[in-house]
This record gives sequence, structure tokens and C-alpha cells, in this order.
Amino acid sequence: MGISWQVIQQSLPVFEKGLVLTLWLSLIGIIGAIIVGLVCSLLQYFKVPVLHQIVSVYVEVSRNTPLLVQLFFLYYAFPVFGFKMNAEMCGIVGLIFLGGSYMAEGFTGGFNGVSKTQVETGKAIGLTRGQLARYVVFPQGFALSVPALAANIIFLIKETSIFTVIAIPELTNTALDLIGMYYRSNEYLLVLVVGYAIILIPLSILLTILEKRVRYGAFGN
Amino acid sequence: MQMAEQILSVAHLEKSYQKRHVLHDINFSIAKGEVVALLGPSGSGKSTLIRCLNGLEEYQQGTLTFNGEEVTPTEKNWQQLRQKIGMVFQSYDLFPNLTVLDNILLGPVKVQHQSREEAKATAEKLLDQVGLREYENSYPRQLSGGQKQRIAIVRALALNPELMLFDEVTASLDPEMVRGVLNIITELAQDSNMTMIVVTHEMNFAKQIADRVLFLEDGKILEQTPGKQFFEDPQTDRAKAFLESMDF
Amino acid sequence: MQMAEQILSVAHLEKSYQKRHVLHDINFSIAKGEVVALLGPSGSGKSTLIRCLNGLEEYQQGTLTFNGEEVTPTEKNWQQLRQKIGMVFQSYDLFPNLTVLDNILLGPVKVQHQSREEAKATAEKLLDQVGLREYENSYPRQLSGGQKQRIAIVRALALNPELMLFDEVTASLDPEMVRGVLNIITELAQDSNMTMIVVTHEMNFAKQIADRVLFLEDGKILEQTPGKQFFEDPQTDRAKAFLESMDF
Amino acid sequence: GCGSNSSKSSSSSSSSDNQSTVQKIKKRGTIRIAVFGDLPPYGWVNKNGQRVGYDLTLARKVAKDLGVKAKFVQVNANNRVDALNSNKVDMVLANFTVTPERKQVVDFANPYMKVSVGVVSKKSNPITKASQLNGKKLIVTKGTTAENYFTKQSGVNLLKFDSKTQQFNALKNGRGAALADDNSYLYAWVKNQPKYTVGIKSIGPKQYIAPAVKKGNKSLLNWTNKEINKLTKNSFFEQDYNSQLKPYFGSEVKPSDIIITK
Amino acid sequence: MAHSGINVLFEGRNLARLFGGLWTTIEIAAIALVLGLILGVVLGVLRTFKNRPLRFILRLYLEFFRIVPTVVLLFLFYYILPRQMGVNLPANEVAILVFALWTAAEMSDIVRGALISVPQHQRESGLAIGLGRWQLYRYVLIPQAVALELPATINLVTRVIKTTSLLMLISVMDVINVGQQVVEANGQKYPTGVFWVYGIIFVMYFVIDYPLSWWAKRMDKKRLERANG
Ligand SMILES: Nc1ncnc2c1ncn2[C@@H]1O[C@H](COP(=O)(O)OP(=O)(O)OP(=O)(O)O)[C@@H](O)[C@H]1O
Ligand SMILES: Nc1ncnc2c1ncn2[C@@H]1O[C@H](COP(=O)(O)OP(=O)(O)OP(=O)(O)O)[C@@H](O)[C@H]1O
Ligand SMILES: [Mg+2]
Ligand SMILES: [Mg+2]
Repeated sequence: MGISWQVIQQSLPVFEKGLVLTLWLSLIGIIGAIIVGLVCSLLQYFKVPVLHQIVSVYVEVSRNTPLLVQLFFLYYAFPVFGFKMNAEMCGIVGLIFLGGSYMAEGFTGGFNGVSKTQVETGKAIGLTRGQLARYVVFPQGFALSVPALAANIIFLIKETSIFTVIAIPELTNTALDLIGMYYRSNEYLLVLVVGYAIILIPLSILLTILEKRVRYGAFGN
Repeated sequence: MQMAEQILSVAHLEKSYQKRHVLHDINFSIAKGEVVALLGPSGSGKSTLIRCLNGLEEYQQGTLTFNGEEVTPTEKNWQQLRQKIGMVFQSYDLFPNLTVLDNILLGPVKVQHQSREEAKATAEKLLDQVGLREYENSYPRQLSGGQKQRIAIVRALALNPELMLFDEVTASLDPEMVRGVLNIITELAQDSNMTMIVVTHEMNFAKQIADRVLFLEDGKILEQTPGKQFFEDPQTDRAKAFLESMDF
Repeated sequence: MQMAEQILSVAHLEKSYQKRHVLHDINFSIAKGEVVALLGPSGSGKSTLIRCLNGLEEYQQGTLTFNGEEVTPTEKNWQQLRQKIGMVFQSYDLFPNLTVLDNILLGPVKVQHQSREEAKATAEKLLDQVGLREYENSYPRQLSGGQKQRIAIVRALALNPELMLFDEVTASLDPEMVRGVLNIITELAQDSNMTMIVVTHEMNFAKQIADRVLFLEDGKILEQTPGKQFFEDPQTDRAKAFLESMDF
Repeated sequence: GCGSNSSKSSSSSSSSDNQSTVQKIKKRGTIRIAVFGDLPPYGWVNKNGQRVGYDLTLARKVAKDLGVKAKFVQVNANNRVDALNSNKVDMVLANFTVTPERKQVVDFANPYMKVSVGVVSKKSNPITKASQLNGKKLIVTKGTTAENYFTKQSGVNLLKFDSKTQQFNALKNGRGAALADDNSYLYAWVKNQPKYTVGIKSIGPKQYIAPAVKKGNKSLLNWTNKEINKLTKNSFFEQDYNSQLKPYFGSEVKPSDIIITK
Repeated sequence: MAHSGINVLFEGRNLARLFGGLWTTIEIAAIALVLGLILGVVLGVLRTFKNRPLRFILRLYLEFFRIVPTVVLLFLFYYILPRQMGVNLPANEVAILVFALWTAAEMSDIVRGALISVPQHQRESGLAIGLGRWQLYRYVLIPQAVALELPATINLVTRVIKTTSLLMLISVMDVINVGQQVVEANGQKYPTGVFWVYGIIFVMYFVIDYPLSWWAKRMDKKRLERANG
């Protein structure tokens, strides 16, 4: 079976909608995940009583269960008890729930990566705990965590492909749906792969440049 | 040793890491303007002791008295005290994300709430003294090891401390860089009359600046001897052997 | 300098890193049993030169002649030659995943295909010489820096090399550990008549063992002077200044 | 035993060998049949883990008459064509409605059921006319005739799911105003869901359900045609209806609404 | 009755079937991991060689598996391979293949990273005692890299296990697919059964992955402590 350009061309408008949706959901999910992750890692860094234990539990539960099961839970199981969100909302909440812990780990890893001598030096010139965090640990830790954050961003975008199981018409769902209706798997899967490449290749190049910039800014190498 | 002007006294200090007992019943004082060299073989506890004096390590027993007041070892107290007790480490420990000037101003401006102008004036005076005024807007990565270490000293001095602690500040420098750094400390001791405790492996340097030597082994002070005398005629055999091993 | 017993000759060696030209027209030879000290300020190219002699750095021009044969600088050739040219570095470079004995036996057994028994006998004799026989089954992490460096020397010697290269082997050691390591190299030079090229910042040590000094600056050999003479009366002003800067 | 995947012995992909496919299946000793796993009472898995249902009874009968064992491959509606085309299965018996589009990509044998699209909705807020769906959300499963039909009707927002489980759960969770699928399942489903009703019993063309084989697989197609004719004659489908479907249907459904009788 | 929904698990063979599905999941993950990790180590070593074309191809391989979401990979391999390449594998084997290739891609990057972060002077002292290239890898670099890469490898393992949840999309009777069957077959009797079925699947994944993550974290912490002296 060859590839029909005509089939591809006809499908492009539908795929475009899927692509836009994928981008939107990813964007909101990633921003949410970064905010949640930052808050969680701060709670952990400052060892805020009670909250930091809660954060630990959240991080473990979120990191050690599949997004697909998390989504099934949100979408199919929660409404049984009266919590109902629409599919897009479920998707975003799921992505933030999952991504928040990944981002938190990324930030925490960066903060912990700041060398002990830097922290001690900060103390030695009389910085308070807050000042130490503000002027030493966060700027350097953030630079150290950028590679992990970048990897998480790519990871989360790819995870949106799982939204197909809760009927969100993003890229993957679009392809599977078209295949079910018109049976042109070759063409639709090709467009699908290209669709992800269009999002992810430029993004990953951008992130690599950003990593280098930030690293240079903070450490000069 | 006149009690009157003791700036820091240490009494019955004991320190363990988990099971390892590394400091045993340490007792000594340092008077205003005095320079104490802390010598001893590797692993004898010099760094640990000096870090205890700055609150970077917790100790299990004993009391520190600073300017006549007993130190209650809380994080908050230490944070205050560290403005009076400056410290410079072996590693070139400048903050890589800040310029030389910002490294120096961080303490005076943020901790001591001096105005930036005032602090900058002091900083520039100090930078002139160490001959690095022209680098004030450079980043640490643009400096050599010796230059970084001199800036680190300026950064500690900018807080106008009453006591300075130096822990092997030349140990990671190229041999040719060592002299510049030691010269600054020597000037500080001799011209500015700074009170200081210096850990070093440079015996010639120690001989030149030390009013008194504390010789440590296995976490105990084996002898406390005036500088000159220690190098000419140490009281213990162990110190003698140590001095011999230090020159090839 | 008699041509007959030259073990290694370097002629017109040039080396650049990308745009940086770090070695300029290096020429010298070393005769069997001779000890050459390579001195010079930091960044003058000492390490680069010594690493070229072991094929760890590629050079752009010039020829090396080892035992009368010109070296064709391919990876394969160097791999063979390195059995004849031992090298010890500044870092304690034992393999952390192997015991002391396995570190030493790796070369003789895997590279030279000696039987393990035979190699072990040699290794143990060498370990006895450096006073570390009892550590043969320890892992590197259980040794002090000085002990590790002595083992690293044994490891290089176990291949029975004809020429040894030492690059600042005591630079990262605690001062008290330095002497033990230097003693071993001194014995090697004096008792075993080993041919060697030594980079060091320990002037007393260099003075004691060097038959000849090569003084490097900015990648050029500024002078080649017999050992005694260099330390008493260096030929160039630069070398004089250098010697002065080395003692505080 | 049950609920497992396809056979391992199948690695040849071309169906246009000299040997006829029926012979090959016999030689292999198994026929691989695509079925649903979550669609009572047609193809589902009961609490004891056995695959049962109207389609499954037929599938077992087909295997038995061929003299081979049946291997079941569970599919979703939108995989049925690909399962055949990528040679994962020999035959689809998963409520596969015959449509002109599908006829272009697979070969259908003679039909064994009648069907048309129906729409189920809440009794309290029933949908009885297609026009009521305008601007509302309608739940469908990807790759079904219901999806196809409503994709062509503008003004209806479709919520598309992968599996039957997902679509019925979504309806129960109130994610759409109604759900469209083959009316035959809907009858069965509402029997146990007293709050719901099949408000539109039949919409769009009357259609048939038939076994499907890979396009060009003449020998299996011919065999299957004969088999279906024989089974129809022998009243096999009435028995199948009585044992598998009747318990699930309310009184409003007659066998002749569903099965094809001679 | 909401709380009685849990009984759905004890109806008939439901619980046993869920565990059966879990076993399928574990089996696929385990085989894929063994194959993928071995292949990944080999590719990782190759990626540290100087050979540019080889490195480029392996990089391309890695990037392909990095960019294409696993769901899409599964569909690609399940439907396209048989038709375009004439390779027809049953669903479980396709799953193993996809996961093994994906694991190998990720692993190759971990191994490469670990190999190049073995300190340069370790490599050089190996060369200095005359070790050849393979001997250098065999006795010096790989043993040291293993210690460095272990936490990342364990994290990869947990990710692979989690990602097996996608198997339900290609007709593999994994724990989630069985879960759906159970939900559908018992939906009328236990309206809240869906909560409990997905709940137990959630717990199952957590119980498998959490100990692994914990182990990886602990090792990472130890390594950090050692690095900080
Ligand atoms: N964080 C730690 N945990 C456990 N033991 C430690 C720790 N830091 C130091 N020690 C031990 O305490 C003892 C004293 O160490 P310390 O660093 O104070 O010695 P030192 O005299 O400064 O040596 P050097 O001259 O090598 O700097 C040593 O035996 C050391 O192993
Ligand atoms: N890998 C490299 N890439 C680029 N430049 C290098 C590299 N290694 C060394 N150099 C440069 O080559 C010059 C000589 O360096 P080399 O390490 O040989 O000096 P050295 O005499 O051994 O100094 P030291 O006493 O500090 O060890 C220096 O200017 C250094 O910056
Ligand atoms: Mg110390
Ligand atoms: Mg060097």
C-alpha cells in the first residue's frame, strides 16, 4: 500500500485542529505543572511543617502511577461520587497532577545540587536562611534544574497523546479516529508522527539553547 | 594573656560526627589583635574546630564566649555573629552568578543594610588594597584562582569583622599564586592589626605571622606555644616530627 | 650528551589546541638512566609536553624517537609504546572498582599476558618496596592520598617500563604525605637507575634528583641546564625570578 | 485460555499464496477471530473470565465447522479494519456493520444480523428526534457507523471514545446528552439501566452485520458465505438469539428485529 | 450503595483475572527491559566512539524514539510493520519489541552520559598502562559507569512499567484491559465498581513502582553525600 498525498491533504485541516489543541493543553498543563512543582519544591526546601510531608506523599503517588490510570480515575471514577469535570479539564488536571511532581523533583534536584561550599560561604557572610535561598541557592539551583525541567516539558507534551482515552480530540485521538472512519492508517500515522516532530524538534532545540544560556549566566561554562 | 581583651574563648569543646569523636576538650582564647596559627597533621581536626567557631558545625558540649558573652548556639544567633566573625575557605568560593562587586556587596547591603554607595566605597578601597579594583565588574570565571581567593578575603572583610578565620586558603592555588594571597593576610595581621585564626600548611608563612601556635593532633590540643618558640623549639616530640616532615 | 644511549629524543615538536599554540619547537633528548626535571610556571606547557611523550595528546609537527626508532603516532603504536613508557599523574588515579592488587596486575596480565602468578610475585616485591604490601587486597577508597599515589607508581612500574613520566605527582597530597612519595621516586632514580622525566613544584626535591633541568615558559624551552647549576645559578632571569617566587 | 492474544504461529503476511487460506487455517489448526471484549451481550467477558456473547457463539461455531480451534483477538471498533489488513486476524466477528466505505477495504460475507443506529438518552430528558441533538454533545465510539452517520450531520458535537466501556461510562457520568450506537446494543444496555431509554430507535439507513475477511481472501470468503447460509437454514441464529440476547432484551424487541431468518 | 462497590472485586474470578492481567503487564515489561537494557548498553558504548556516521545514526535512533509518543509507536509497529515490512508479530510481541527498542534508546543515552562522566584521568591512566580500547571499556569505564548510571536506570525501569498501561490500546490483555472488561460486565450490579477497579489498578502500579523509585532515590542521595565528602 502506498501513500496517498490526497488523503493526507484532506486530513490536514482536522489534524491542524488536533495540533492546536495538543499545544494548548500542553501549554496550560506545563505552566500549571511548573507552578505546582515550584511551590512543592519550596515547601520541601523550607521544610514547612505538615505541608512538606503532604508534598512528599503527593510526589510519590504522582510519580509512581501511570497518567492513563490517573486520567481514568479523574474521568470515569470520580464522577461516580459527584466530582465531574469535562474532558479537557480532566486532561489538564491530570497533566498538572503528573507534571507537578516531575517539576518539583527537577527543582529540588537543582537546589540540592548547589554545592555545600557555596551554601556555607553564604552563611559565612551572615546571610539569613531566606537570603541564602534568594541570592545563592535559587539562582544557582534554578540553572542546575533547567535540563531536568526541559526534559519534563518534552515528556509532558508527549504524554498528552494519552488524552485520547478520555475523548479529547488532540493529535493522537484525531489520527486514531480518522483511521477508524477511513481506514488509511499509513497516511494518518505519518501525519501524526510529523505533527509531533513539528512541535518537539524546534522546541527541543530551543530548550538546549536556553539550557546553555542559563548555565553560562550562572556558572560561566 | 590578659582576660580583659579576650575576643573569643573556647572552653571544654567536644565534637563528634555520629560515632567519631573528632574534638576532645578544646580550651583556648584569642585576644584582640592576636594571630593564632592552627597547625597539625591532616585529619587532626583543624577544619572541624575552625568551623565550630563559625557555627558551621554543631558541637556536643562546651561553651564559646565571644566578646564576653556566651554564645547560645542557635541558627539565628550564629547568623548574627557571622557578621563579626569572617571566614575564608580553601575552595575559591565566590558566587559564580554575581560579579566581583556584587559578591562583595551582598553581605554589607543585604545583611547589614548599609547603603549601596557607602558599601561600594568600602569595597573599592579594599579592592585597591588587594590590587584588583579593575576587576570589580568581572565575573569570578574571568579570574585566576589567586585572584578569586583575594576577592573572597575582601568579601569577608567588607563586613568589617572583628575576627577572621582562614582555613588553608592557599591549598588549592598554583604555587606561584600563593604568595599574593599570603601577602594580603600578612598585611592584614601586621598593618590592620586584625585578630585572626589561621589554618595553614605553609610553615614559613605561619612562622612569619603567628603570635601563638595551637598544635592539634587527633582532636586534642597538644601544645599552645608562642609563635617564634614553636618553630625553633616545639615542646612536644610530635610537633617536632611534624615540623620536620613539612620540609623535604 | 652521547648520542649512543639516548632513550628518547624530541625534535621540533609543535602542539596547538585549536587556535592556542602551546608548545613551540621543543628539542631535547634523554639518555638511559638520566633524570630530567621539567620546571616552569603554571600554564607554561609542562603537562602538555609530558602528555605528548606518552601519546595522550596529539601533536601537529615534530618527531619523537624512542630507542632509536621514530615513533609513528597511531593509536595502535602508542598503545604498544605505553608499556615501555610509564606515567603517573597528579590525581590519585587508581581504578576505584578494583583492589590494589588488581589495579597493579591489570597491565601485566591483560596487556602483557604475563601469568597471574608471575605478575603477582613482581607486584608484591614492588609493594614491599613502597611499604604497602599489607594493603594488597584493600580498595583505593581505604587508602590515604599518599598511599594511593605510591600504588599508582607501583602500577606503572609493574609493566617494567624503560622510561617513567611523573606529572606533579605530589600536587594534590597533604603536605605530610608528600615526603613518602618523593622518597620512592628518589630511590627509583638513585638505586634503580630509572630513566625519568619529572614535573614538580617541589624545588628541594628537584634539586636533589635532577641530572638536568628543562625550564619551560610559554611553551618554549628557555634553558636546559645541569641540575646543580640550575638551582645555584640559573642562566636566564626568568628562571631566577621563578625560583625566587617558589619560596615564601 | 481465554482472553488471550493471537497465535504465535502466524508470521506470513501475504494472503495471495498458492495454498488457499482455508487450507492454511486448517493446517495451522487455529482461526484468529477479532471480537469485542466489552460489549454485552454480543462480545464480552463474564465475571469468570470467559468470552461469551452472540458473536462469540457464532465464532466458536465457525471454528468448529472449520475443524480448528478459535483464537480470539480483542479489538476496539476502530481497530477492526487494521486488524484484518495487518493480518492480525483471519476474520472479524465484532458486530461489524456493512457499509459502502468498508466494502472498499475489506470483504464482507453474507450478513447475520440487522441493525441500524439508535440513540439512547436519559428518560428524564429524552432525545427522540435528531434535531434535538443540535448544539449538544453526543457520545459515540470511534470507528462505528454511528460516528460515521453523525459526522455527516452538522451541528452535533461528537465525543469520541475508544471502547464501549468508555462510552457507556461517559454517558452515565453525564458527559453527553445522548449516546449513539447500534440499536441492538442499546436495547440490551437500557434493560439494566432503568433511567435511560432508546429515544430514537432507528436513524439512518437500515444496515446489516456480517463477518468480514481480508480484502481478496476469496477462499475464506466463499467458505464463510456457505457457512452463514447453512447456519441460517439450520436456525442457528435463533438459538443463538435465545441463549445470548433474549435475556438482555426487554419485551419491546422481537427476534425478527435483530436476526435474519430464512 | 457507594461503599459496597468494592465487592465487584470479589465477584467471580474478577480479582484473579486482574492479577492475571497484571502478570501479563509485568511479563511484557520484564522481557522488554532485559532486552532493551542490554541493547542500550551496547548502543551507549558505541555512541562514545569517534566514528561520526555511527554516532549520527544512533543519535537519530534515539531522537526518533524520544520524539514519537509511545502510544504512536505502538500503533506504528502494530499496524504498519506487518504491511510495509512483512513482519507480523502478535500483540504481546509487538509490545515487547516497541518497549525494548524504546528502552534501548533511552538507555543508550544514560550509558553514554555515564561513560563520558567517568573522570578523564581514569581513562588516561588506563591508556597509560597500555590498555587497548576494549580493555579500557571492559575493565575501567563500564564498571565505573554502572555505578553512576544505576539510579537513572532504575528510574527508566519505573517509567517503562508505568507506560505499559498503554498496552490496552493494542489488544494486549493487560491489567487495564481486563479492568475494562470487569467494569463492563459488572457495571449494572455495581455502579461504583468503576472506582474500585481503577482504584486497585492504581494501587497495583504504585506498589510495583514505588519501591523501585525509593531505591533509586536512596542511591542518588548516597552518591551526592559521597560527592560532597
Ligand atoms: N562530615 C564528616 N563526617 C564524619 N567525619 C568527618 C567529617 N568531616 C571530617 N570528619 C573527620 O573528622 C576528622 C577531622 O577532620 P578535619 O577535616 O577537621 O581535619 P583537618 O585537620 O582539617 O585535616 P586537613 O589538614 O586534611 O584539612 C577526620 O578524621 C575526618 O575524617
Ligand atoms: N585541553 C586543552 N584545551 C585548550 N587549551 C589547553 C588544554 N589543556 C591545556 N591548555 C592550555 O595549554 C597551556 C599549557 O597548559 P599545561 O597544562 O600544559 O601547563 P602546565 O605547565 O602543566 O601548568 P600547571 O603547572 O598549572 O600544571 C595553558 O595555557 C593551558 O591553558
Ligand atoms: Mg582541613
Ligand atoms: Mg600541569
